[in-house]
Amino acid sequence: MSDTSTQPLLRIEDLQVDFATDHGWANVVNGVSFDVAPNEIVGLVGESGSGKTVTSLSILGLIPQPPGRKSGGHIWYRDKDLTEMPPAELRKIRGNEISMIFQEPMTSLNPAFTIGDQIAEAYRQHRGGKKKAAMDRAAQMLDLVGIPNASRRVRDYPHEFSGGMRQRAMIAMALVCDPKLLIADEPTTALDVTVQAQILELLSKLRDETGTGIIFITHDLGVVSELCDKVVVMYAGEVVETAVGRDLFVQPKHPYTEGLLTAMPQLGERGEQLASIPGRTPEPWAMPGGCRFNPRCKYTTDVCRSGVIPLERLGDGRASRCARIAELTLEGAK
Amino acid sequence: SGGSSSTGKSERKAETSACPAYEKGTNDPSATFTWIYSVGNTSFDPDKITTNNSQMYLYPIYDSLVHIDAKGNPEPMLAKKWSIDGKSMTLELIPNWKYHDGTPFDAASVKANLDRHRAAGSWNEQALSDVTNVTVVDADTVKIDTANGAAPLVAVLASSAGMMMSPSVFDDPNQALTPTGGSGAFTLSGYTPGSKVEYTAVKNYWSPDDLRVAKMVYLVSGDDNARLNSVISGAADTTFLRASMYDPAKQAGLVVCEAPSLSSYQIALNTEKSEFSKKEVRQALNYAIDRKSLAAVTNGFCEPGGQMYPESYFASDPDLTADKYPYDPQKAKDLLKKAGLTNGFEFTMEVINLDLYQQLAEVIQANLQEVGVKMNIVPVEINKLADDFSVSKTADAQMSEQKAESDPSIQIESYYIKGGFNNPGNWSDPEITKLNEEGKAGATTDERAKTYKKLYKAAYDAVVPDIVLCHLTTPFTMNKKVMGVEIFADATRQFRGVAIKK
Amino acid sequence: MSTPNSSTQAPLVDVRGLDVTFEKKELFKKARVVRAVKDVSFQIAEGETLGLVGESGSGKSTTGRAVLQLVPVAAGDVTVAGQDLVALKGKALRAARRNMQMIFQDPYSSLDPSATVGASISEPLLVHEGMSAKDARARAVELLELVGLRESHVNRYPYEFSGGQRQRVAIARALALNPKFIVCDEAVSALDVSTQNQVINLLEKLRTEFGLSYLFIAHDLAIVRHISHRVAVMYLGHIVEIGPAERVYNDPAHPYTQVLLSAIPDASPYREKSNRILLKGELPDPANPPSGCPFQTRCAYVMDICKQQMPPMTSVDGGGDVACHLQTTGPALAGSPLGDLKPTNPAGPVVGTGPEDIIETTVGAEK
Amino acid sequence: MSDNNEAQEPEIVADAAADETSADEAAIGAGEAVAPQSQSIRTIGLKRFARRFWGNKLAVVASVVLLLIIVVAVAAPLIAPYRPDEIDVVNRLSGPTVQHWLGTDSLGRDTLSRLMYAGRASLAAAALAVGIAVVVGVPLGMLAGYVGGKADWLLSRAADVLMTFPAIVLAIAIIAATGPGLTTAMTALGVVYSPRLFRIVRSSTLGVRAETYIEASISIGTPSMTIIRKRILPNILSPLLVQISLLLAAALLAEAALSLLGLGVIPPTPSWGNMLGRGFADIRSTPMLVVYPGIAIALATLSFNLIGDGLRDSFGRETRKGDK
Amino acid sequence: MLRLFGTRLAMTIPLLLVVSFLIYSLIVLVPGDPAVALAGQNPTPDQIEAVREKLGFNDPFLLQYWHWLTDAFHADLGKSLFTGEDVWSSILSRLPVTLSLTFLALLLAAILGVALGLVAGLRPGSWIDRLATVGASVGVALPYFWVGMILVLLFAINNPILPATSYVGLTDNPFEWFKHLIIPALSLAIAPMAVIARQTRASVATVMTEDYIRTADAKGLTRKRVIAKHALKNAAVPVVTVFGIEANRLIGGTVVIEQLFVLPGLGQLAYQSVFARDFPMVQGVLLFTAALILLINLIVDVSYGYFNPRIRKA
Ligand SMILES: Nc1ncnc2c1ncn2[C@@H]1O[C@H](COP(=O)(O)OP(=O)(O)OP(=O)(O)O)[C@@H](O)[C@H]1O
Ligand SMILES: Nc1ncnc2c1ncn2[C@@H]1O[C@H](COP(=O)(O)OP(=O)(O)OP(=O)(O)O)[C@@H](O)[C@H]1O
Ligand SMILES: [Mg+2]
Ligand SMILES: [Mg+2]
Ligand code: NI
Repeated sequence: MSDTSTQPLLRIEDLQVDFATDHGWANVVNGVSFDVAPNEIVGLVGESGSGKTVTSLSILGLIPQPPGRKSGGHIWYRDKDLTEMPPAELRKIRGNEISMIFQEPMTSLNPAFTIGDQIAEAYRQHRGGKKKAAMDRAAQMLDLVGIPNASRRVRDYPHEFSGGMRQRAMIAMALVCDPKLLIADEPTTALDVTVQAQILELLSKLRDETGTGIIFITHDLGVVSELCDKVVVMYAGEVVETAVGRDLFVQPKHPYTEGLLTAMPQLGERGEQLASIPGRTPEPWAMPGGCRFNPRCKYTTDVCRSGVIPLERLGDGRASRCARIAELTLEGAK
Repeated sequence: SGGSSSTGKSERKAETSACPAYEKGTNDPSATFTWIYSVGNTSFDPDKITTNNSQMYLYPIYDSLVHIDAKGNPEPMLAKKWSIDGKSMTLELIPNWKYHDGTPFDAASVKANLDRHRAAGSWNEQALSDVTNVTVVDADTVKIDTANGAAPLVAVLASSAGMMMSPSVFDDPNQALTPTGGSGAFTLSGYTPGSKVEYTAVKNYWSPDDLRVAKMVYLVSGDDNARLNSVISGAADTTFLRASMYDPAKQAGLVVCEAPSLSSYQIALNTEKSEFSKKEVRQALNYAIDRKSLAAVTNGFCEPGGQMYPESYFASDPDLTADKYPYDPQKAKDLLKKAGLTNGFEFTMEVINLDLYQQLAEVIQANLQEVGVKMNIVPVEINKLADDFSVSKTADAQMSEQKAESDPSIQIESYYIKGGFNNPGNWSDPEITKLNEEGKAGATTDERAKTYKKLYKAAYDAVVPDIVLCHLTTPFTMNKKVMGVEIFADATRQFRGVAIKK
Repeated sequence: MSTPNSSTQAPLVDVRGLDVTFEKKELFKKARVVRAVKDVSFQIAEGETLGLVGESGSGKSTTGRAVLQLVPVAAGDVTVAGQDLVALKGKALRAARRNMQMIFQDPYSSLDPSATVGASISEPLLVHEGMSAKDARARAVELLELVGLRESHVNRYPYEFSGGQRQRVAIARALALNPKFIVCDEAVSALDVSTQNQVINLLEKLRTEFGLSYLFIAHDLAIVRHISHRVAVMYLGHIVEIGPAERVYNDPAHPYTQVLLSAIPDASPYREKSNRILLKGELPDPANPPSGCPFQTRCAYVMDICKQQMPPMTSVDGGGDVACHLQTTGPALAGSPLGDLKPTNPAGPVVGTGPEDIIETTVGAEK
Repeated sequence: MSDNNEAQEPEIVADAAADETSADEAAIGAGEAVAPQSQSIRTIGLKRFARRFWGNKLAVVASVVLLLIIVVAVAAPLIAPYRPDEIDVVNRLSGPTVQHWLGTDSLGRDTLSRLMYAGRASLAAAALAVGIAVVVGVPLGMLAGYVGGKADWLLSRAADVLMTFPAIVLAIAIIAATGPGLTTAMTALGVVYSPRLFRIVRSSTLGVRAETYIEASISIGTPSMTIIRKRILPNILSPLLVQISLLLAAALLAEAALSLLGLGVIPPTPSWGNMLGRGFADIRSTPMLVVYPGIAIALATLSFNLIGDGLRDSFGRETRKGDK
Repeated sequence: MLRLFGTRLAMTIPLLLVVSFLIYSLIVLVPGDPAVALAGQNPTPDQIEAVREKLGFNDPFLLQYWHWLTDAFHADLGKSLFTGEDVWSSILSRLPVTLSLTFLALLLAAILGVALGLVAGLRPGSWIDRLATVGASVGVALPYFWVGMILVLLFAINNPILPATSYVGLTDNPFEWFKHLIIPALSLAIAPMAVIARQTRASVATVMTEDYIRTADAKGLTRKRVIAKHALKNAAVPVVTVFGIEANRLIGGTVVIEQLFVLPGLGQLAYQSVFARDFPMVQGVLLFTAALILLINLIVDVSYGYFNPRIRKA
């Protein structure tokens, strides 16, 4: 396992992001903090709309503005604050030292250019050199991510690739400049389990071989459990729990995490009642006071309904944003 | 420019003001004269043209046997003399002239031309239909025999029917676009159909006094504004004006001159249709129309009229002025009542789909409405107008501009005689029919004038199914260098003898 | 717990030798024929749920739609409640539709956005029962309550509902005519886990209450395991394995089933991590399928015969059938558990080193 | 399992209740009271539409302007100071005077009155043309889009052929064949525009046809005609209405162009187009005769366009992000 | 690309045939008889009949069409009934005028439209965007012929700095050519310019929110490169589509504009010959126009292949 005591590669500090909506400014990321060390895979989980993508986009300053805005916090890459960096400098880091893989493999590649061109482009942007050399590099990268016949397929257009191949091409593009940090936003959600397995394998091999730090975003706890060194659980724009290794699955420290874990269907018996968390994630412009999870939480008492509930450190790299965590014993995965 | 300048409007009267005359010795013989007109040519072969206007493009190339001057008087041309003897006419030709292709101009070639002109399918067939025989008397003399009288021939021979073309190119279809067998002062040196015709003067023209420029260019532009602009900007020397361009031309400091023409606006009625067979109805219409308003709409370029031609023309009755039909709605109503149409009636009039005609029609429509007659206006294009009124005979009435024919008899036959092209109702009056024959046989102009005076009186009495509204005057405009332009009463646009100041 | 009554009488749904082809015509080119479903046979008893799993593009949806005669059937027989559907046309077919309904994957596009949910639920009632609008509405309210929504929802438009609620509306519509058989095509795939569970629970409850049969199509194997009595695995238009859920999950007989199962990530901190088998390459082009066994190009145990002959369906110990040469002609392998086999494919899967090859690795184990 | 049923009920209700608030909020906007249950479906749908349309100020202003134009045109006989054909040749081509606020034309008719009356012909002409296009294009478009196959192929090719001519050229050719006049000119335009509507309807129908809810209706056994009427038509209505309003604008321009050439509305009936044509002849002396009708056309066209844009924006389907 | 061109061309030819039949029948079946006009001012029925016979109007309709079509293949579209001009050569002689006019107008529309749309689309919601959007709405609504009239009023009558009418050949005098065409071209260009600006704005604004733009940004490309390479090519398809539609409409507009500005172009020829019932001329011009528009459509279609590689295969 990676050594987390060294200086982190990336440190997110109290990140705040708002979006303009019909209902005014809505706070969609609220005080998110966590860090990523080299050679570490950090899993970022949560239901749809919990702010995972927005958090990850903030790192590279890719929040669409308007309607979004960063209203607070810092993102330290090594000793530089990415949020304060002039755009030109930030562009030198993007795709070079920090790169990103997006959720939708179908739409994240430009349909008008060949795969090779799009990979080579990133390489030439940061490393310069002849087009030919960059194309060779692109073919090499495609080969690395397991596309057969890579030197021929660099000339293909995205629509000539299947979903899994496109996602691999995206990975190739992200890796072409040997980044120090890779942000993978649900890279497998749209894919079949068999293809997902291939990609997970690829990422973990990559970490092992190059020591790249990875932020892996997903809503599938199974994937997190298999891949990640550290887990950050988000709910309604806030980090509600963090944990190292598989501790989270043995004993969650937040009712929301418990809800997620117990709701996972098991490969066991058929026909049992499946558990679920009632209700839905609140709309960002109508966040409940107190604990944001309180309307859906079965342990809610009055303490949960008002005031600010802090993310409390519990030792062992664990933290929880639950006012009653001291009194509760929560159920983990089966 | 303000809106007030043209509001002199109805006060303006048609007038005659001559264009600057040629001043001897002041011209530049190497100059180019440029004329700009509204429609283009249809052929350069006098027998193949399809519109009257096309003749304009032929005059520079082909000389005719007779020339009709601007006022309508015959003058010698390729025939230096002629005599009329009842039904035949003898012409004496000019000597020593050659067609442009070198073929000599002689009596044989004149006979060949006349025979070709009157052959079936020629544009001139109708005009020469009375001719029965052409004989070569000697090398310089030709005799023409007619069935009904040779008098009308004089004018006819001044039109395309009298134009002379080299017999050696008779069968060449290219003459339509590139004429080489002309007999006139110019040869064609450039042609862009629909937009530009270029003429170059011939060497040693037989009548050097009538040739004072080296080149002539005829431009074509259908837009009034455009033509005026061309003259203002110097792209052209001369153009004719429509009413609305008169003031702007004056304001631009151009020379403006004006002369009466033989053209008139008129409404032809199909007596088989609607209520037009009744004389009272026709009379009522004449009284119901306010001719002064119409004249005002034309800005004073159309003088109210009461007969086929203006009183100044030899074929007219000087007593029949527009005052014979004063604007009198009450009288019109009474006449309609007399015809048993107390509640009026309804008919449809086709008009040429040009703006001015429609405006006139609208005024007439308003006039007729006052006496209880409902007139519907259907604008159609000029070709269809003839088709509907004269051939398929579906139209009740039509309003158009009647342009002068070479001889009054042609127009009379068309409107007043049974079977006439513009008489779809086959209306007729025995007196008019008789006088028409008489007019065609008249030996001299004076003699004929008397006959026609009677004829038009008869036409007034019988109330012919052809309501003459007004007689047009033609204004021209030109820059100050142009000399010797004449405005031809018969609306042929001829520029014989035109000159440009040095 | 109620069990489906099987074997005693004729199955409710009987599909035999089903073939579906799609033809794509192009100018100046030979028409591209895609045999999306090939020689598929299965039966579903009254009250039984058959799970249908497989990779994207393997023909699951097409099978479901063909059973309901929503796509033209090229060959084969489909009998539902004793009625041969393939022979039916026009009005008779429309009448037969009351016995069978469908719930679709996308809860957003399966409801008419410009009609109220009440109108959507009433549609089958108006078409088949000839009910008056008022009665249909009353029945729609009953149905809404049955699926856990309320009367006040009846006049709302779909956009006013969450995904889970919409799926309930779709279920209410499917139930309107008291059908015997429902095809659920990825009915819960688009939902968050928690909502997905609620819908699954509802489907189970309705099945036991009304004795419904389901053809449950999904790619989430855990969910299929949870809801199905029997499971069929599709690959490239073929059913490669079918059998009781218990047996298929615990003791897969087809190498492909084995791959699928091994690929499921598991969050449980208590279970042993199984060896993950990675699949090589892509699903072959269905317009240009490989010869012999459809899985032959990616199979770890491929033999010569696999490249030539389509393996026949043979029955497996523990119930069900499988189409795999390993179970018949494989070198003394018939019947033995797949897990004990050593991969034989010398060309790729085992020996290869690049990630494009199948690598057998231990994933997620403690490092 | 039956034992668990009891436990399940409250859970579902809780879910539904939680949804209720947010659903209502999306429907009528935060701050507004929750709609009473008795409120009809239409009002909720219309309300959302109205709220969005109202928010589009340009479209609202355009609607008011258009309404004004229509009212003036309809009420012209009541409010116009003169009859449109009241000729007064003596006072022709006058500038603005106390009697004639906008002056007179070449026959001395009151320009203001004529502008008012002209609205009738121009608007009626546009409506007629688009009406014909709708009658021809919409059913055929739905048929082609829904049935597909040979019928679609044939109809689409026919549309291609018609689209090969610029609208005005084809209209001129048709008018040359049938003669000018409001009805023939607008029939010609209607024919020319029908392929445009056909295409939009066809492609919208194809889009809707591919939606799962159509397959759902088919799977229910709903007859095709019912599906077309009750499922397809309401769902293609928004692009259709948008297209119609844009087409009305185009028809208004085309009417003007044709009348300008003397092929449309026949004088003395005034239309903005033929007024423009007449005015151009007198542009040197009375330029305002060109200016007024042009402004009228531009204003009406602009209104139709802006309303079309407004409709497009307001019809857009309500989507709720982050709501899977 | 070549293959795509071939396929599309093959689809165009039958279309052109159908179009030719439509043109031929439309015009010949038109009531009204050119023979009447051709027979002279005051003709007899016999003369009219003779003209009819000579022109072959008495042949069976399909035979007439067949003769016309086969001749058309040899670039022989017949001769004008009235001027005797060869139809093909009149078309060719008038083509430069119409081409100059359309080309200049389209160029103006494309350059200004795209530039305006781009500026607006890159800053959605900004004041320049709102200005451009409102401007485009107004531009679309302005009747082009009216714009022409007003321009004439402003620049030819009130301040006579530009000629109001007529045409000067490009080769004769390029400066005069431009001076004579600028007003008509500008009148024709306003609406398409507005439409193109609107479309460009919309597609640029949409494309800029696409995932692949985010990808390009995430690669660290410069803003200029992201726009110039990734955004523009994708935004181009709908712009090219409206460009095609507008080109078609603009060619229609030339009929009115050429009439108004007295430009001796194809539009004027078409208009005049329609009303003269000069069948061969009308047929020739319509066929030529249809072919021209099909050609534009073809180019637009094929250019999709460049902008969107997906289509290349189809
Ligand atoms: N461009 C945007 N405009 C407005 N709101 C946005 C935008 N992008 C995201 N949001 C809002 O921000 C919140 C967080 O969204 P985000 O995409 O980060 O969620 P997520 O956790 O990535 O969800 P998913 O699992 O669906 O990807 C949501 O409420 C979403 O509606
Ligand atoms: N309407 C159609 N026309 C042409 N081909 C089709 C059509 N529908 C499906 N196919 C093809 O048939 C094959 C099977 O598709 P199908 O939708 O049944 O797969 P699936 O297993 O449901 O996949 P998914 O998990 O992605 O829903 C695919 O190759 C698909 O491309
Ligand atoms: Mg996300
Ligand atoms: Mg499917
Ligand atoms: Ni039970």
